[in-house]
Amino acid sequence: MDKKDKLRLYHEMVLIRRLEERSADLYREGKIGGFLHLYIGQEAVGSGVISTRRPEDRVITAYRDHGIAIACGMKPEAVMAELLGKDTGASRGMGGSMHLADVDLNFWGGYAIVGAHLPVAAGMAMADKMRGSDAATICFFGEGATNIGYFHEAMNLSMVWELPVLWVCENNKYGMGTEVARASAVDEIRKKADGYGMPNARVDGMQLLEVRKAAEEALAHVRQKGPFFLEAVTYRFVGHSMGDPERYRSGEEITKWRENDPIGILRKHLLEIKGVGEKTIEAEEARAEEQVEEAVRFAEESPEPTLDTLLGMVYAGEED
Amino acid sequence: MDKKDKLRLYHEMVLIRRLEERSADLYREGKIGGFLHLYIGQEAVGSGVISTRRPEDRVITAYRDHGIAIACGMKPEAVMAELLGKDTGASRGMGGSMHLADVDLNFWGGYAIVGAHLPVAAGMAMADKMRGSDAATICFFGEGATNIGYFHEAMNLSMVWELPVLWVCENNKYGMGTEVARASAVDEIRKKADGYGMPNARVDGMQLLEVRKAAEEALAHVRQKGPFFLEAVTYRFVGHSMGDPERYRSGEEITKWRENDPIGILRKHLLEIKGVGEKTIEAEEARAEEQVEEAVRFAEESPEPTLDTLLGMVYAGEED
Amino acid sequence: MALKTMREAISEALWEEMERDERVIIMGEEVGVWGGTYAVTKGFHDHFGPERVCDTPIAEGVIVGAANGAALAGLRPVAEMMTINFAFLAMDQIVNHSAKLHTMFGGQMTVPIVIRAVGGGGRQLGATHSQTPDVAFAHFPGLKVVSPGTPHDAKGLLKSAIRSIDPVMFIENATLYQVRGEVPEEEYLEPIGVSKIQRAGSDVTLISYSKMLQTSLQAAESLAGEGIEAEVVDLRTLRPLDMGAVVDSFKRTNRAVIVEEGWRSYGVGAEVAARLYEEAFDYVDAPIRRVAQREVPLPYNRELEQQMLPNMYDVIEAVKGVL
Amino acid sequence: MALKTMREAISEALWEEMERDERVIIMGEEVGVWGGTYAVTKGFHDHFGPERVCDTPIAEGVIVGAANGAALAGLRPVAEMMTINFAFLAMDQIVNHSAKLHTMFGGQMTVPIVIRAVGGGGRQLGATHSQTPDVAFAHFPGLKVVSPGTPHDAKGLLKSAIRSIDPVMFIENATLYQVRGEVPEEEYLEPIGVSKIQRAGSDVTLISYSKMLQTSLQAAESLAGEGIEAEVVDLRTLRPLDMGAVVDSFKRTNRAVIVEEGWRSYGVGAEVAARLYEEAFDYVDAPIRRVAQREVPLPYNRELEQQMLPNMYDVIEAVKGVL
Ligand SMILES: Cc1ncc(C[n+]2csc(CCOP(=O)(O)OP(=O)(O)O)c2C)c(N)n1
Ligand SMILES: Cc1ncc(C[n+]2csc(CCOP(=O)(O)OP(=O)(O)O)c2C)c(N)n1
Ligand SMILES: [Mg+2]
Ligand SMILES: [Mg+2]
Repeated sequence: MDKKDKLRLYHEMVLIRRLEERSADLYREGKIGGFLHLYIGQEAVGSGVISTRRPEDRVITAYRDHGIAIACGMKPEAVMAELLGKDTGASRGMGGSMHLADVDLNFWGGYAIVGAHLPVAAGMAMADKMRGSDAATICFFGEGATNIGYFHEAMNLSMVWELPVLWVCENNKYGMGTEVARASAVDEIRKKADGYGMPNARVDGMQLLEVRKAAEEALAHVRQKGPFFLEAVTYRFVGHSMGDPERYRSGEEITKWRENDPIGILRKHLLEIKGVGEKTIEAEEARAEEQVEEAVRFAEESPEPTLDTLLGMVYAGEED
Repeated sequence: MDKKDKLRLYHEMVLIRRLEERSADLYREGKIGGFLHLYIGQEAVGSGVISTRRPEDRVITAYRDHGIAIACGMKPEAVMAELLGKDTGASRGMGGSMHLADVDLNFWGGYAIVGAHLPVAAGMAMADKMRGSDAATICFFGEGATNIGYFHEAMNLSMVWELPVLWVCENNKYGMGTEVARASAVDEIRKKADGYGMPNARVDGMQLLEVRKAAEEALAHVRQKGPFFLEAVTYRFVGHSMGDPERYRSGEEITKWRENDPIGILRKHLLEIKGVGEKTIEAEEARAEEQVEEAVRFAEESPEPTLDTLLGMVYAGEED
Repeated sequence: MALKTMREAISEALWEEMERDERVIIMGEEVGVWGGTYAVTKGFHDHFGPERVCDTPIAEGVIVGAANGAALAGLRPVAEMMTINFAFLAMDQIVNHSAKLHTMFGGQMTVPIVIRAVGGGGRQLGATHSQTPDVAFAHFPGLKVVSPGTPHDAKGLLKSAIRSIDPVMFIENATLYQVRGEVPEEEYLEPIGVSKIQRAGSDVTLISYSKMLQTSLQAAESLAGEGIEAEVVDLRTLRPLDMGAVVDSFKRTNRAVIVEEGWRSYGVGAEVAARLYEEAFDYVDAPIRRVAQREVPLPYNRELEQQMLPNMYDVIEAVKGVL
Repeated sequence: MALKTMREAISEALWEEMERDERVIIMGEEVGVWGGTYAVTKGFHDHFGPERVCDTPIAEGVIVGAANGAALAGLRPVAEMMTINFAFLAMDQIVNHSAKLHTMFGGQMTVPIVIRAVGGGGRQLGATHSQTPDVAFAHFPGLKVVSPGTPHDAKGLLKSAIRSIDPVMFIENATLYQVRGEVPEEEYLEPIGVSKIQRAGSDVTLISYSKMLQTSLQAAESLAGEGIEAEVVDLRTLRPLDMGAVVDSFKRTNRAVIVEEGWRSYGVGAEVAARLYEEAFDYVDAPIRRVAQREVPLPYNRELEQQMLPNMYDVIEAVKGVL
């Protein structure tokens, strides 16, 4: 990857971070409702993996979807407008934070039922395979989702049918307040893939460049042979969603992980590159901040969806 | 195991075989309705495993439950009466072939929804563990059931909570008409247990003595440490249920497996024991046949359950 | 017109749509090599191949889930639940996903899936395998729920369901597969969401669907022998429910009996009755009656099971009660 | 009597029953260390220990399934579905197992389980997290379905549910947790399957339950200001449905409005209306009306979501329509 690409990804991660910090404020102000799950701390996983995809590769994830959306190319305006429930939002104000999607970007959404999108991912991959396309489907999910039946059924089916899916488990150690060992028979989630004879790897999810490398190799396998399981070890620096009392983990633990900030790590790496200085980086950071402010302005000025829009959207139509 | 015990188990397997052959006749005569899934060919698995249990150990299985019921000590009368839908049947004519149970024998039934009894087994084991009892729960299921979400959720929970469950997978190669490799990512089902870090073993399910040995070791582990996964490789000599066209497998395959008849194998072994001759064995066989005839007579003469019995059985009562 | 069984009609609909549109695929347990547990897809596997007639593991969640995904990605999957009793294992995919994705993502994606599921009691299959829980699916907006009562409608409605870009749950009844009826040779479609008068009459309106349509038609024949002419209206679609023909008929007969195979409480009949009162209150000459299943988990015992299920005599008795 | 919130009332019921009977255990996601996502089981983990307050993996099927097994084996599990929307993932265990095992095995085993599930809309949680699909569970015989509308009833009914040897689905509403009401200091039980008049009145009968009971009571207060006295009947239990108080009241008022939070079609109101006509036909002075949720997957947008949900003004308007 050249300097330019690295800077682009740095900018992307900062944009995600700022966007989410801003949305947390808006949530506290009561402008955003429902649940708001932040990706803060995990940015390198989404940005790293998605930076290796081709446009025809599909992406799907769970409710913690802002970062994935941005990495897929969604405009901050569309994200912010959706958070504010506006008609200009990615899902026209119908979905909210947990249900961002943009079909044109091949980003198939944000799913709020834990594990439910894994079978959906398998089905999308099946369709691509049937068509003879060599597109892959990239499916993100938390380690907590690997204990539900859906995970098993989707993993098994993807192997039996040799479907082109890259399963990306974002192991951030907790599913809400439950530490991985209290909910999962194995700590190292990749071991679950062994039970299906599925090739797998584990990567430091805080290191964008390592994530990228692992994802590149994994996707090559997926296109040639079928499913691959990639576990990215990461951490969410903030609560599960807004208002999490966080009684289940210590401040020291959080501090320790924060020292491993994926943005900080990449920043340091960038500074070691010839021709990249504080200034270049700060310019990217400033640009991200402006974009977020612009997105908020856009969202606030956007119209609300109308009743007719909603009522006309319950069914798609009669026949085709 | 001494001679007497071996003869007892031989008798038990013959009894199961004859009972099922007779029930197939009654099905063709229209005296038995619904689905009828025969255990023919798999007897050594149920008899072998259950012969090692203590009375306080619970047993639970799927719809292919006649052999398991008999091995748990259910009287052929109660089985046959249930098949005929009579009030004297194990489940008072409410359950039929798929739903035999006798709580007093610690046999918790026959379950017709594939995989659904695995979580139930985990829960029973949890109750025993909480009480400080060292009873184990023995849960039988087909290899086809290992692809459903329930399997995964129950396996995982049993490890996380270290529940005293012996998981017994009867791998008879097919789930209805689907060969194991067309439905499961791994052929050797025991490998699935590795994904949970669960100790496991694979045994020839046609050899009663080997099944017994494996089950004894497995149960010892279960009582001391928690779940164990035992795969018994077996085969059903007849269709999935009555009326199976059996287009999915060849006559040669069936013939080959029939040469491995678990009853024939044990018979041969018995004849090698000093003091056991054809006569002793034939006496056991004749006794089994008589018991079956007696059971049929009993069932046919038994009364039907009444409407009031049924209506009084929808709820158990108000409070306790 | 040729007389065909319901099984043949459904099979033909699937076959024709697969020939017509290569995006149509079938997924389910034993749909391929076995030819369908009810022999509905016999011959499909050989003709269309395993890529389009996909035998799946026993895992209802991923059957509907993957079909949802395939539908999002542009295929037209027909996902089969071997019986509707197993559809509870896919309930989340059906009601939280098939039914909601279109609205929830602001209309940008469609889920053109058909979920075929066969239900019904009366075959001594015990409590978990004999249900007619159609209403539990019909309650959810976003889903369309169709349940035909004749071979003619089964074929025309299934073809419409497959072409529909909305998710459709298509509910069959196992004891209807042998029923024969006229099925046109030429291609035709029946519209989803339109109820239909299946027998004309002026004394009372019998409202039913699926198997109970046949039972109602038999009851009507028998009543005709006594000089009572029942009009029989077939709902055909449970969601969206079309009260058109029902209300029309009722305004002429002023008396109605609603017949369904499922349990009475919170059943289909409750909604139809409530709507009839709402939409034709001034035409009610006698309390509307409901005929339905007795509220028990169905027993294995043949005689008792039959007693729990609604039959022609129950319908006749109810009709006499409203006259 | 002390004023307590619904949350406190439910929490107290659980606490008291756990103190009273060591067979009572709680299983579910985040019920332990976290203290319950709605803080209902706060403090339980420390007091009763992780053996009796069991944090589970995210796996609703095995939560209810294992609770079923534990119940068969003699415990009194209270299985918590973090929200009722996730109960669809346990639908098979609930309707095919909790509800049926007792009958299916000829009465030899009982399943004394309580499944607590919280539902309701209005919090901008989007289509999959805002449902009130109570009727989809109430349809199944073998299950008891309870859904209280006041702190008093919540406590008394939950205690009865825990002591019941039959399976009980106990449905709460998230926006009710802060509602306050009188709760006696001394121990008491409320009977399952008995509806109750929560406000006396003679002009019209308002029939509802859970959150809509509160909405109905507010509407009744407002109507009283206009001289209209509404009697408010609380169903409290959906299965078995007790029409006693409903019919009594209706025979006095001759006019009724049924109010529910869930979708209208195939909803609770349909059954109550159908039964009222069946049981009190001669007392009907005006068509019975239903107030319910508009039939859409609920949107995230605050304003639109509110428009889809039934509110006090809808109730008032419906009442005026039947007078
Ligand atoms: C089926 C289901 N059960 C429970 C929930 C509630 N819930 C939402 S997120 C969550 C934790 C998921 O943890 P994990 O998969 O590790 O993802 P993370 O939040 O850590 O990104 C839970 C229990 C849900 N949304 N769906
Ligand atoms: C959830 C569910 N799906 C489908 C079925 C229909 N069905 C009954 S038995 C069976 C095959 C099960 O195979 P396996 O677990 O290998 O057991 P075996 O019959 O070989 O003993 C199927 C698909 C069912 N009963 N339950
Ligand atoms: Mg996590
Ligand atoms: Mg098998």
